[in-house]
Amino acid sequence: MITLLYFARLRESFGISSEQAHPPAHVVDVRSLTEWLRQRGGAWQEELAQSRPVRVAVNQDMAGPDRAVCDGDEIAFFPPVTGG
Amino acid sequence: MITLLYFARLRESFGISSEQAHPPAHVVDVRSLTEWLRQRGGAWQEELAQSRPVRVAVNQDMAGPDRAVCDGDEIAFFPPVTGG
Amino acid sequence: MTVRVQNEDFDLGAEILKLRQGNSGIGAIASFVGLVRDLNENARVAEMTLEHYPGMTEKALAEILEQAKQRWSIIDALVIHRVGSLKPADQIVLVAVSSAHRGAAFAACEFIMDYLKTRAPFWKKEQTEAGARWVDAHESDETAVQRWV
Amino acid sequence: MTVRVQNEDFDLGAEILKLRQGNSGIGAIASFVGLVRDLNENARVAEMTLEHYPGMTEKALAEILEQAKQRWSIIDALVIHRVGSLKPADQIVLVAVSSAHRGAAFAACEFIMDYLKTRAPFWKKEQTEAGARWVDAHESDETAVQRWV
Repeated sequence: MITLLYFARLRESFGISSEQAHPPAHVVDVRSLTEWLRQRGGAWQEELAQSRPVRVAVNQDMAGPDRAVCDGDEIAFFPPVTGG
Repeated sequence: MITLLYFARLRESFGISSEQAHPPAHVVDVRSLTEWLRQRGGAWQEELAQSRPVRVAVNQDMAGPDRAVCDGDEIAFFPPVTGG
Repeated sequence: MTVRVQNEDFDLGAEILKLRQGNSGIGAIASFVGLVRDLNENARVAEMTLEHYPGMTEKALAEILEQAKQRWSIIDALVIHRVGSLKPADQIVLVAVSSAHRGAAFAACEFIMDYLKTRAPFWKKEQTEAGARWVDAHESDETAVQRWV
Repeated sequence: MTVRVQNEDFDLGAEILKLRQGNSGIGAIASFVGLVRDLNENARVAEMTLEHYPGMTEKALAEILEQAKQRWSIIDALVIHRVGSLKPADQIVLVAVSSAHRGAAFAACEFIMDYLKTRAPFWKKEQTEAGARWVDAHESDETAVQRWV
């Protein structure tokens, strides 16, 4: 089981801020996790489209597509940051 | 007649902070004024030696050796500044 | 080194005084305050909401301060960033750096702001006459951070 | 644009508040405070006296602010510089710049400090254990100002 968090526009588009998910065994990294979520269709397909500049953090560290995803991880999806 | 002002180390070395001076006719610019003052000897010769980094302002603007000196001018001599 | 993420406003004078206190080796304090502008991308902004990622935000900011400390000879550094609902002219962020000499304080303060803008998980949503909109990230902020790499 | 040369201390928070007031187009305020260090060139400093050239100092500072305004898109700028007798940890100088975006505020603030350090007629005299001494100008300050030329 992994924890998924969504922030800002993604949180609004998906209508949820967090969920507990049980991805299938072929989900081993950020790339395959994103692809799996995209297959939900609708807002997921749209917001996680490869053309969209979505950022991912694994256990509160910024992560690239090759970053491994393990059981128990906290994985956040969000748009490029705009603080300051 | 011109007004001469001295600041910081120069003020202390000369023992005066200002004076009204009547330089001879050959004093026409900052260079010749400095040379004329240097001829007073003692602290004047020492502090205004060419090796010393003395700064000059004419009428409150920084001035180079070629800057003209005219009757009525306010001319200040001081070390490189150290504020801030 | 202090990081705070809070709803409440902050008092610049009091924060800088705390940063100065008890260290008379400090010769320089550079600080930056970011404020809500009433106009952004040609739209009047009535209100702004700042969202963040609790936990990761504090961690990211602490790492940015740590990097600044490794790169420059600084004495202390502080970041306060507000979240929640803000109005035009409200303070958003304070970054302050103390050091012996001014060069390090200026550089570290600007470095921290550039990294904060592109690496700390905050998101702004504006209320304008045309409705609510999420603020887009600026290409210029990514350009600014690249000069430190 | 404000220039003040004064014996009295200044209140950073109050000054920045004044700079911000009445303009919600301000998105950024960069500021710098210079303080008396208790140690300078390996000698303990007990007291410092700041001398200036009345009239020329204010003129030189106003010109530096004017140059900053011409070079960057800034909204307002402020310099307060103290003179007279100061002790370690006392505030010496405040430079603050307001602008819409942070890049201009940071650059103008650092520019003003670099020019002030090398162009504004102030002189520091320190009281140390070894007696009184006039502070020598630093080569590094001249180097710093050259990058803006």
